[in-house]
Order: sequence, then C-alpha cells, then structure tokens
Amino acid sequence: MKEPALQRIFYGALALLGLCALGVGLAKAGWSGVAFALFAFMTLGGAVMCIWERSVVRSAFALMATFTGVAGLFVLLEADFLAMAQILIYVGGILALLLFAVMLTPPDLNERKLSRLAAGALFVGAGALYLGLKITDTAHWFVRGAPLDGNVAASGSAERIGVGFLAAGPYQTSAGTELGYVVAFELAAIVLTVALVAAVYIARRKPSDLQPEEKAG
Amino acid sequence: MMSLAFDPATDFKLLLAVPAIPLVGYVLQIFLRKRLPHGDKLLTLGMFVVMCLTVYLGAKGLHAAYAGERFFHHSSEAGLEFGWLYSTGTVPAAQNLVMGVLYDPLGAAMLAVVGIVSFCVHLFSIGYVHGDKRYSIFFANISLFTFAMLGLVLADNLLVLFIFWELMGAMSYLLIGHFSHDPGQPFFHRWATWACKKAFLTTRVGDVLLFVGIFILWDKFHTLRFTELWAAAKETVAANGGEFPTWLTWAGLCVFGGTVGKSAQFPLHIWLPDAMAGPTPVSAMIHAATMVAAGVFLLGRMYPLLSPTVLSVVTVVGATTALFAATIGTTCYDLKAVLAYSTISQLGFMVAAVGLGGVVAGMFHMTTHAFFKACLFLSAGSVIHGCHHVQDMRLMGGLRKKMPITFACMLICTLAIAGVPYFAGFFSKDEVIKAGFLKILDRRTFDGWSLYALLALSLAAALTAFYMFRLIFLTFYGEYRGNQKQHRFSAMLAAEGVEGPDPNEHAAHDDHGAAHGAHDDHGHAHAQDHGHAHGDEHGHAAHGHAAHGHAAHGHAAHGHAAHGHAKHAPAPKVAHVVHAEKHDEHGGHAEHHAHEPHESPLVMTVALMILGLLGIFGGHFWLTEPQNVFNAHPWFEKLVTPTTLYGEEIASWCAPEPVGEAAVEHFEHLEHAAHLDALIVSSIVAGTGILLAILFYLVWPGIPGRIVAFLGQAYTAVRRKYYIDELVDATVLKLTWKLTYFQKWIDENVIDGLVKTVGALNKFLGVFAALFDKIVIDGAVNAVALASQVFGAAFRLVQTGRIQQYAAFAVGGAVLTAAWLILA
Amino acid sequence: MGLGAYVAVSGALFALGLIAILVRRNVIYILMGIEMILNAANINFVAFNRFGSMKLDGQMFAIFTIILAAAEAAVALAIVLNVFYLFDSIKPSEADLLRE
Amino acid sequence: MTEHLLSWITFLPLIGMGLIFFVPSTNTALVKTIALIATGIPFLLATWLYFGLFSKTTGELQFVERVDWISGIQAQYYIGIDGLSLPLVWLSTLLLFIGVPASFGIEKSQKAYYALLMLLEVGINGVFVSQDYFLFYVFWEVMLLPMYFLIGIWGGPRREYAAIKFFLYTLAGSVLMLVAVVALRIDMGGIEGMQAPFSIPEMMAKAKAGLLTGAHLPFGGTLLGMQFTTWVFWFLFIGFAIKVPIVPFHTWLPDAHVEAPTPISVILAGILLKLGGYGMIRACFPIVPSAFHEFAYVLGVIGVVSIVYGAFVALGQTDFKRMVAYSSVSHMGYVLLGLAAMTTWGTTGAALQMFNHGTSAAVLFLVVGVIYDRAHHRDLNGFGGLSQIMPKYWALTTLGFFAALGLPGLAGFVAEAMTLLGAYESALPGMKTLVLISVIGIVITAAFLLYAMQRVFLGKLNPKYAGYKDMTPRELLCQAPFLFLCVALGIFPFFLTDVMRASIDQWMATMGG
Repeated sequence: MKEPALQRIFYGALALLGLCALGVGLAKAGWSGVAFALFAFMTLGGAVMCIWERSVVRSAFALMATFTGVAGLFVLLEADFLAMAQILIYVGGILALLLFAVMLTPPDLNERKLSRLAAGALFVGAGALYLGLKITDTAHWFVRGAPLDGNVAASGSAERIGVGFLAAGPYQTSAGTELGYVVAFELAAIVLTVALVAAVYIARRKPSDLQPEEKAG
Repeated sequence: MMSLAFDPATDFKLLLAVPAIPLVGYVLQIFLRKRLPHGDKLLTLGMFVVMCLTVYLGAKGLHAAYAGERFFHHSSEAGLEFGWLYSTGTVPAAQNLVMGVLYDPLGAAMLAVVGIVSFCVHLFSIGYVHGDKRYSIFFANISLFTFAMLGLVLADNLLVLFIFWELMGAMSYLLIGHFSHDPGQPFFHRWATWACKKAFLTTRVGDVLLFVGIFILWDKFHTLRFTELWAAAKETVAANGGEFPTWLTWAGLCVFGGTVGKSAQFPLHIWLPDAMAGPTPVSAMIHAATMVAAGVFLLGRMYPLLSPTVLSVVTVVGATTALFAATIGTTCYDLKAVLAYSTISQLGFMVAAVGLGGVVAGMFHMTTHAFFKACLFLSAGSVIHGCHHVQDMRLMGGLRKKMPITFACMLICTLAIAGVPYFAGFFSKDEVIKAGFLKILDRRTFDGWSLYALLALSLAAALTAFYMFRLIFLTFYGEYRGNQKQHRFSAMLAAEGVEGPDPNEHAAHDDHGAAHGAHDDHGHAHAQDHGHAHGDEHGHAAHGHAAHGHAAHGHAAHGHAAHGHAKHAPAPKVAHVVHAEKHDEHGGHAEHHAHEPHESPLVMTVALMILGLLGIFGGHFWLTEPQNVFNAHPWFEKLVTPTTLYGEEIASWCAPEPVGEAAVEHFEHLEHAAHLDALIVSSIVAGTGILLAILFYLVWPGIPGRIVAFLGQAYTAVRRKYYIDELVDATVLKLTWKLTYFQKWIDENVIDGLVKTVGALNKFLGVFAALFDKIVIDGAVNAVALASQVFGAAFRLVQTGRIQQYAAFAVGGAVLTAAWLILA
Repeated sequence: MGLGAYVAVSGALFALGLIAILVRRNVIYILMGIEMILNAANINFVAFNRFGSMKLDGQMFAIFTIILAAAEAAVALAIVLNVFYLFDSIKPSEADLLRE
Repeated sequence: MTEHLLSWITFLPLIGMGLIFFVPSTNTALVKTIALIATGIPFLLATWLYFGLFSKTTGELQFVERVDWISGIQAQYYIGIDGLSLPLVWLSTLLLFIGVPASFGIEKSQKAYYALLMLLEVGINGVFVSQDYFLFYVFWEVMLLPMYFLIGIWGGPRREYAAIKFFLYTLAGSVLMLVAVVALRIDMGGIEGMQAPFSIPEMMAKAKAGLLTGAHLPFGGTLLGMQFTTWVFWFLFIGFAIKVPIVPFHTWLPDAHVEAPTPISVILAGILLKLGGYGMIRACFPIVPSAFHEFAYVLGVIGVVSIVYGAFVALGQTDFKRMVAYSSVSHMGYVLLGLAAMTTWGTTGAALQMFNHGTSAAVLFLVVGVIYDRAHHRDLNGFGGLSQIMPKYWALTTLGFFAALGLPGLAGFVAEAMTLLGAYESALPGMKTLVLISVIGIVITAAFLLYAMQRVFLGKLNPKYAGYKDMTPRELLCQAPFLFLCVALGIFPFFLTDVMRASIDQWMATMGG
C-alpha cells in the first residue's frame, strides 16, 4: 500500500476514534467526561502516532501530545502541581533532550516495518486486553474518595507537596496526618545530580576510547 | 588304601579343592607368567591332580551305588555354606542366596568327565599350542574355563549355576577369540574376530531366557536350590490338582531357552560352527565335551520342573536339531565343521532324550559323548597339526599310515559315535533310542511328537555313522592329496570359498548390519560353484565349471600356486590353508608347503590314547562280561537313576513306578520290547550309515557327485546350512540395527524435539522471540541451532544480547505470571 | 469518571509503550516507549492516590518517577550517542556485544 | 576426632584448596602433592570409617553432627551417615583420590584445576552426608560450579557448549528442587513444635506420620488440581532425574562426557550420576512416599525405557566415549527400576548398582582416556587390532567390559541380578512385564560392548597405530583399584550389602512398603 494512503487511513481512523471517545465521554459523565476523553485521547492518540510515524521527529512531537494529555489527566485528578511538573520536565526537558538526540543521529526512514508493528501490536494488545479484562473481572477497588464531579479540592496540591517535601516526619494538617518526605526529596536531588553528571561524563568521552576490540584490531 | 565311603568332613574340602586348583593356576598364570616359564606344565600337573581327585571322588559315588546306597551329599553336611548376597547368617535364607556344594551321582559323573577331559586337553595343548604367541594366556583362560565348568557341576543352586554358566560363556568368548589377536594366521584372525562375539551374543540370548526362568522360579518359590525347587515343584503341582501351572511351564521353557543357547540347539545353534575359529583344543573342551553339555546338564538338574508341554518342546527341538545338524554334517569339508555339526546333532540326541523322559539316557549320552567327541576333536587337532594347519579334508587323505596313533584313536571314537556295539557311544545311544521306544510303545504315553523324535533320531543316527565314516575315509584313506596336487586344490578351494563361513561375508554383515544385497549374490556364486567342485574331490581334474565368480578368481590363483608359492597366490582365501608361521619351526619356509604330514608328538597322542580308551570303555567296561553286552547295565545307569538323582519322592512323582503285579509285568515287558527294538534299530541305522559311507567313499567314489547333481538346489541349501545364518542376518540382526538406528535417530531428533518442547515453553514465554527472529537474519541460524542442539540452543536463543528481545521475554513472562496469578 | 477509566488509560498507554519498545528498531523509540510506560505508571499512581487515601504518597511517587525519568533520559541519551559512535548505528539489534 | 570425622572428610579438601592457592602456579609438583594429600586423607578416613568405625547393625544415622546454622530460616548444620550413604562417600573419596593422579597429564593451568577438583570433592561429599535439606541444596550447588569450569576450561573442542548444556540442565533441575524444598520448608514450618524444618529425617518422620501434606502452605494441600505431595514428588524427581540421568533428561550426558577430560568423565560417571539416585533414595521418595507409591509404576517404566533405550542408542554410536556415556544411561536405569519395585532386593540392587556402576564406569572412561591420549580421537571405526600391540590394555578393557555387561563374578551382575529379581517379585502389577522387557537391555549391552571390543581391539591392526605403547604404570594404577573392586564385589558382594542392610530395612519401613 502506498504510504500516503496508509497515512490517510491511519489519521482518519484516529480522528474517528477521538470523536467517538468524546462522544462516549459526554454520554457517560457530561462535560467532565468530555474533558477526560479529550485528555485520554491526547495521551493514547499521541502514543499511537508516536509508534506509527516513520520519522523520529514526528514521533517526538506526537509524544508531546501524550505528555500533555497526561498532564491534563493529572489536573483532572487534582494533582495540579504534578501537571505542572509534567509539562515542565517532560515537555520542556525530556522532549527537548530527545529532539537533540534525534538531531545528533542520522534519520532512518526505512526502519519501521509494518509486519513488526502488526505483530507487536497484536501480541501486546492481545495480552493487555486479556489482562485488562481479567483485571476488571476480578479486581475490587477500594475507592474512598468521591468520583470526580467538578468539585475541585479546596487546597492545591502544590502546597501540600511543598510542605511534605520539607517535613522530616509525620505532621498534622487539616486533612489528617501527613507523612514527611524530606529523605526522598534529598535522595531525588542526589540521584538527579549524579545522573546528570554521569550523563555529561558519558557523552563527552572520545569515541576512540570506546572502540570495541574487533573494530580496533 | 583309602576308604571309598564318602566322608563329608574331608571330601567336601577335596571337592572345593577341585575347582580351586585351576583357579589358582589361572591367577598364577596371569600374574606370574613371565616368572613361571613352565606354567603350562604346572597347570597340566594341577589338572592331573584334579583328574585324580574327581575320579577318586567319583569312584566313591560308584562304590555307594553298587552298594545300593543313595549317594547324595550337600555341603551343609560338613557345615560348608556360604551366604553370598549377605554374609552368612545375617539374614534369613529366603532373603539371601546361600551357596553350597551339591555332590550327587550326576555331579560325580560329570565332575569326573570334566576332570578327565580337561586334563587331556591341557596335555594335548602343550603340544598343539606350542609356539603360539599367546601361549600362556591360552593356558590361563582354559584353566579358568575348567574352573567355571567344575563350579557349574558342583553348584547346588540355580543362580550359582548361572554364574558359572556365564563365566564359561565369557571364557568361551576369549578362547574363540584366541586367534583374533594373532595376525599370523590371517584366516582364523579374521574369522575369530567376529566369531567370538557371535558365540557370546547368541548364547547370551539363551542365557537371558534362563535368567528370566530364574526370576519366575525365585518369585514363586523364593529359593533356587535344586533340591528345594524339586520339592516345591511337586507341591505346587499337587496343589494345582496334578497339573503344571502355566507359569511353571513358562519357567521351564525359559530354562530350556538357556539350554538351547548353550547347547547349540536349533535355532540358536548358529554360533557353534563359528566357534571353530578357536584353537582345536578349545573346540574339543568347550565346544564338544563340557560347556555345550552344560545345557543338557541343566536339563538334568531341572527335569522335575519341566511340565509335559515343555518336555514336548524339548523333544521336538532336540530331535529336529539332531536330524538337521546331521544333514549339514554330511556336506561339510572342513574337518572341524563336520565335528561341530556332529556335536550339535549329538547334543540334539541328549536333549531329545531328556524330552522323551529318558533323563538318565540323556545324561549318559552326555558323558560318553564327552569322551569320544573330545577324542575326535583332539584327533582332528592332531591331524591338523600334522598337516600344518590344513583343515580341508580334500587336502588330506591317506593319513592312515602317516599318523597311525591318531588314526586308531579317531577310528575308535568314530565307531563309538556311530553307535557300533562294544563302543561307548553304543550304550548311551541305545538308551536314548530306548527312551523313545518306551514312550511310543506305551499307549498311555504315546504322542506324535515322540514318534517324530524317534524317527528323526534314528535317521540322524544313520547320518551320523555316514558322515563320520565319510570323514575317516576322506582323511585317512586313499592318496594323500595335500601334496602333489597342491595347485589344483588351491584353485578348488578358491572356487569353493565357502568352507567354513566366509569371513569376508560375515564380517560385512556384522559390521554394517544393514542391507547387504550385494553379498547375497556373492553367496549364490559360491554355492553354485560348489556343486561342481564337489564332483572333483577324488582326483578328477577341475573342468571348465569354474565359470563364474570366485571360480574364475581361483583360476587366477592356479598359475601362481603351481610354483608352490602359495604365499604369493593372490587369492586371499588360499592363504588360510597355509599357515606360514608354523612352518618355520619345522625348519622349512612357507614355500615348503608341500612337505609330508607327520604324527604328532607324544604329549598329544597320550591324551588321544586316554580318551580313545574311554571311547571304548567309557560307556561300559564290558571286558568283565563281554558275552552279555547287549543286556548290560552300564556303570552310569547304576550310578544315576531318577531315584538317586532326585530322591525317592520326586522320582516316583516324575516317573511313576508301576503299581500292581500286572502293571509291573506290563512295564517289564514294555521295557524289554523297547530295549530290543532300540538294539535292532540302532544296529541297523549304524550299519546302514557305515555301509553307505564305505560304498560312497571307498567303493564307488563317483556316487556323491552324482547325488549332488541330482539333488541340485536342495543340496545347496543343506550345504549353505539351510541359510539360517542369512536368515538371522536378514531378520534378527537387521531388525536390531533398524531399531538401533531408529532409536538413535529419536535420540538425536525427537528428544531434541522434546527439549525443544521445553524450549517451546521458553518460546511461549517469548512468543515474540520466534516472530522477530524470523525477520532477523540470525533467526535462521538460531532455528537450526534450536533444532540440532538441545537445551542449550533453546536457551541460547534467548541469549541474543538484544535488549528488545530481552524486553519481549520480560513482557511475555510478566503476562504469563500475571495470568497465572489471576487464574490461580 | 471513575478510577477504572484512569486505570484503563494507564494500561493502554503502558501497552503502547511496550509496543514502541518492542517493534521499533531505533534506540530513541525505546526511550520514548520507556517514557510512555513511566507516564502510564504515573497516571496510576496519581489516580490511586486520588481515589484512595487522599494522602500524598502517590503524588510523591509520581514526582519521584518524573525526576528519575529526567535523569534516565539524560543518561540514556548520552548512552545513545555513545552507541551511535560505537556501532555507527542506533539499531538496538546491532548493539549485541552483550551476547559474547 | 571421631565425633567430627564426617566434617573432616568433607572439608579437608577445602583446606587443600586453600593451600593450593598459596602455591606459585609454576610449582605444579607441589600443587599435585597437595592435591594428592588433600584427597588421600579423606579417602583414608573414609576407609577407616567404613571398615572400622561404622556399625552395620543399626539403620540409624551415625556420626551425627548437628548445630544451628542459619537461625533465620532454622537451617542447621546437620550431617550424618547411614548404610546408604557410607559406600557412596567411600567411593567418592576413592574416585577423587584416583582422579588426582589420573589428571597428571593435564597441562593447562593446573593450579586452578586441582583447586576446583578439591572444591568438587567438598560438594560431593557434602551432599552425601547432609541431613539438612538446606545444607544439601547448598552442597548440591557447590558441586555444580566446579564441574562447569572443569568441563568448560579443560574440556575438548566443544567444551563451552557441553559445559553450558550441563550447567543449564542441572540448574533447571536445581531450580525445581529449590521450589520443592522451599515448599517443604514452609509446610514443615507450620507443624507445631517444629524446631528443624529443613531436617530430612524430620521430614521423613512427618511424612510417615501423614503430616507433610502441604496444609500449611497458602494454597493448602492442592494446587491446580494436584496434591501438594505430587507436586513435590515430581519437582524433586525431575531435579534428581536430570542428574541421574534418566531418559528423556539424558542428552546433556553424552556431550558433557565427550567434552570433559578423562578424569572428569570418570568422576562424572563414577559419582556425580550417583548423586541423582542417592537424592531420590534419601531426599525424594521417603519425603513423599504416598506420591511415590502412586507413581512407582511410572518410575519403573522410565527405568526400563532408560535401560533398553540407552543400550540401543549406545549400540548405534561410533564415538567410544559417547557409547560409554549411553551405557551409563542404560545402567542407571536399573537404579530406578530397582527403586520402583519397592522390595528389599530391588532397593538393595539399586543401591549396589549405583556403587558398582561407579567402579565399572570409571574403568570404562579410563579405558577411553588411555586410547584418546594416544590417538587423539575416539572413533570406534578408526581403530582395530589394538590387542596385538597393547595386550595389557586389552586385558584390562576386557575385564572392564565384562564388568559392565554384567558378567557373573563381577560386580555389575550382583546388582543387576538383585535389581531384576527384586523387581520381578514386586507386588506392583505390571512390574513383571517391565522386567521381561528390561532383559533385552542385557543382550544389547553385551552386543554394543563386544561390538566395540571387536572394532577397537580385534581384527586387523591399523598400521597407523602400530607404534603405540602399552599402558603406562600410572594408567594401570589408576584402573587397578576399580577393577579390583569390580572383581572383589562380584565375588563378595556382602561387603556392601551387609553395610546397607539395616539402613535399607529402615528405609523400606519408612516408605511403608
């Protein structure tokens, strides 16, 4: 099949699916359902596009949609700080890094194989679907919070997270006892520092230092 | 003067010394052979002691028998018992295997026979094997064999008997293979190489059957001691309403299977002719006098356990073997082959005798046969020795004057085997025939099998007389043919090509075991040519018959052989008649092939003479009552009767004595009639056979050729031993090889496949792996590896070093785990 | 929308991430796939946090994950560059020195 | 000293190993001396134990040492021997001791070689004396590693393949075993008042009392429709069967043997295979007797298949060592058949067969080693007529072959006869048929050995090999003890059976058979 035709079919199908999702969301839970459907569609559609696209650059941009969608979902889940962090770090940081990598390596437009794609999708999809169905069959969620119905929680999560990060032990708040996360915070800081230093170190090695033996000989 | 009463305290020690002497001799010979320059003579001396001991102890048995006492001793009388599997006394006897020595009339007789024969063979070997490269090993092995045979005779227990039985098999293997280590004798070298294996494996088939019989008996009776087995069998049968239970019949058949293997009965007889690849003393000792008789001995030991069905089978097999081997015997030209088939035939007599109910007759024939057949073989060895290792009777003739002692001994024993009155074989063969008559004359015991057996045995007896005298006439009468007409006989032999089994052909069967169509053509060429060659045996020139196959080859040999340089003759088969190395000791070279045959040295002829004497008097010492010889009661029948063998109870159960006056009278009448009939029949058949031989080979020498021509293909079939070797090759061996290669194939492919299934679990674990690898070029290689290598390959498949594949496995595994967790 | 919907989205995203890892033969796609998977995990964390205890554990985990993802991305890209130098290719199938 | 005799026997080689590490690798003579001493002393101690100290009248464990080891999981250092393990301990110390001089021909990094050999001995003896399942497992794994290196470094051309195959196979078995052991431990841990949940004798006792049914496991006594005991039985059985090896888990054996250097083949065939059989007797069947009784017939069938199939496949081989390897498969089938019979003779026969096969297989592999050292190939069809130039070699080989084919008067026969007689009288239905089938194996075994004999030793001498020297005194001395054992135990089997008797009686009582 010709590439443009495939492309058209793919995006057509994707758009159709998106519309369906929105419709279902609306029917199920009104406008909040639409919001959810929108973000979910952004997330998943972005991922699908990312896998589908031949060009790495386009894939990377598709991934941006995914990250944004996830951020949206975070918002719906009343985790606004996380949503911000998501956009800042993922969209702003990681994606930029990815694009750098893309630019530093040569493009290979013939690397995508539809057969592999189909096989992978089939098997993973089958497995996921199977497990998903099994889980929905058997799992019992212990849901304590109320379903989201437009009532945004009173206190923003950014503040709670900030306080939590700096507390060394359990402390009392209006919502009850919260735990202190300062150790995790410190740890994260150290990991990040070490990782970045290491990344810089690895990346700056001369290629000649890393020649494998058989190529050197 | 020592007392002839049996004293358990001392005599059992002597009995233990009997097998111990050759055993010690063996050990000394093996470990000290370089430091014992006269080990052979020492051993022979030891065997002399053994002979004296056995004869002395046997005389005690005779003494008791003539005094009318029952002579039946077990070493437990002297407190000599030996727990074998566990040490003595630690566990109950029913869980252990307690060995002892059983010294009963049959054992006494057999022990003496073995002692005498083995001494003679040792003595003979000093002369015969002299100069052989592996002289001391030969003596060591033959001593160990003697040990095994003596042990077998003394065994009180079926498993111990089996142990010695197998040990004899192994020694037989080593001794048949004697020449397989000696390239100096090309023909025997090649023949022995596979003949020893054939002998061992063929007998092992029988051994395994015997082993199975032992399983059954042990399972049911939890004892293997003969005396207890007899009693147990009697009880079992009594408890079963007088009928033998089926399992006992099976056990009997299995035990008989052992006999079939060891005593070379049809259809497992095929190993015995090939066992002639061993040195002649070995043939005399193992393959004529003792080891092959062990099968008959076993039947004697197990007789009360044999059900009527088994006895019918025994009868038929024995009679068939006797007749069938005798027919083959009439067509052989190899001196030893004739004797080998004669042995098979005589063993058939013994087996049939047991089957006909004449267990004493069978044992008696075994005893006398041991004497005269050993003598015949040793005489043949003497002839072969004198003729410089020529075995073909067509290359002999006229040896009467050159080897008078050998001739005399051989003639005596031929008369004995032919069943001529006054000679040992007459008495025993007469008994065998009588057993047959006894069975068919009585209406209650008559059956068709017995009639068949009787006819077959009579015919076989006639044939025996015929082929034995044929042997005598071909070898000792007429002109010496090994000399002046060397070239012609070389050519003839080459044309013949089938004297003795053809080593090439058999080796080929053996080595490849698979299809061998080409060889069959080969065989046919031989067989057809043979008929022509046969007609020439009395000095007619070989006319243009030699048209095909090897015959043409033979003519090629002709030109060379005419110069007397047999060594240079291109036909390899000629070489076997010439034993190049042997000539050196006679001061000549290989080219001096044509020099005169000579009498053997004294060590050899003394052995012949001892056995020759026994060939006359071994059956019955008739000098005491020469006039009454036809109504004689030979020593053996005094010594061994069912009663003395198995005891009153068992004997009367096995062969019920007539009760009541009329019955007794009837029985006596019957016995008398049978005796008379047997006498007449055996005299007639022996006479006929001898007469025919005289007519064919002395008076009208042209007749055999004509008969052969008349018989045509039928003769060929007999000449080729009824194609049984070929049949075995084409069925049993082929099947075995098919099975072998099939299973090997399974091992290399299917079990790999099984591990592939294990790998398939792996595969299932990583369904993607297989899929991706199809796309990756490496996949093909990996698939091959998967198929050919086993577990490793399946795992190696995983070890691609590719992260994506690892990821795939991880995912697959996770899915599976999750699925399992949810399902469980 | 209830918890189930979020979990479903998360699961789907996870599966897509797996597909990305498995089917594309470019190291960068593997990275992208990993990011998707991490995001899927994050959605789960936050969703369960929201519908569960209403405490901060889930969000804290998610933050931690994001931080680690950033670190991972940095290191991974460095590695990718090195792989490219080494093998002149960024196909993961050719970087199989581990097999030896 | 006698109260810690077993520990000394087990761990003395470890001291030797430590010493070897301190010897400079150039001083190979000293390395060999240390190795000889470090294996020789345990052998002497084991001999003393066998002939002097051990009491034949009791079936209980003797020379027991028992201290707490890992308190967290209640594993103990619990060792001891009875009549079943003592002969094997003795055989293993002998084999390893002989293995040292048999290895003198090895040139490659000798220091490491002998060090690994020492470690191997520790593992093997440890398995034989352990009475604690955890300890047992640890020793089991300890043994695996040096073997992997010994094959993988000092082996033939395809050594890496063979080594990894051996390793993976055995590891697969170990994993199954580990699962079973953990399950057993958990179940035992749930029994009231249990102090030593890893102890094998305790497990046997509890199993006999019917308490070891998996009731204390999270899923209860049944898993996927199968009894807990059944699971444990098959996991353990397969774990040990791979080691034995039993058809169809045998395919690692020919490869491992073909590639391993001669002394390692000897040790592998002589004692490592016995670990599988020993494991079944000690640590599998009596722990789950109910499952054993349920599947005894299946085991018999597997045993018979091994016997017959192994013999047939051996007949088809052209590689001398492969042939001998398959003969091991065939011979070890008797062990399973004898055990499945559940009679005193059958069990004794199986135990005897393990010992006797240890000696005869050692001889056979040494025989192959002799010719391989000279010709550097093992193709059966490539030789011929060697008896003419190497009469001693031929004589010893003949004796070894006869011992292997079960000639009466030699050791193999006693074991075969007891096994088959014991199996034939078994109460298990169908066992008789199995025995009748298995006797085919006897004939075929004779066939392949004699066929090999014919091809290698008899017939025409291959002129290529005419210059070969007969066996050297070192080679002779390596074979002599095993041949001596073959003959001596063939004539006087009660040297073994008397020692085993009480233990086997007790074992049978435990099994309730």
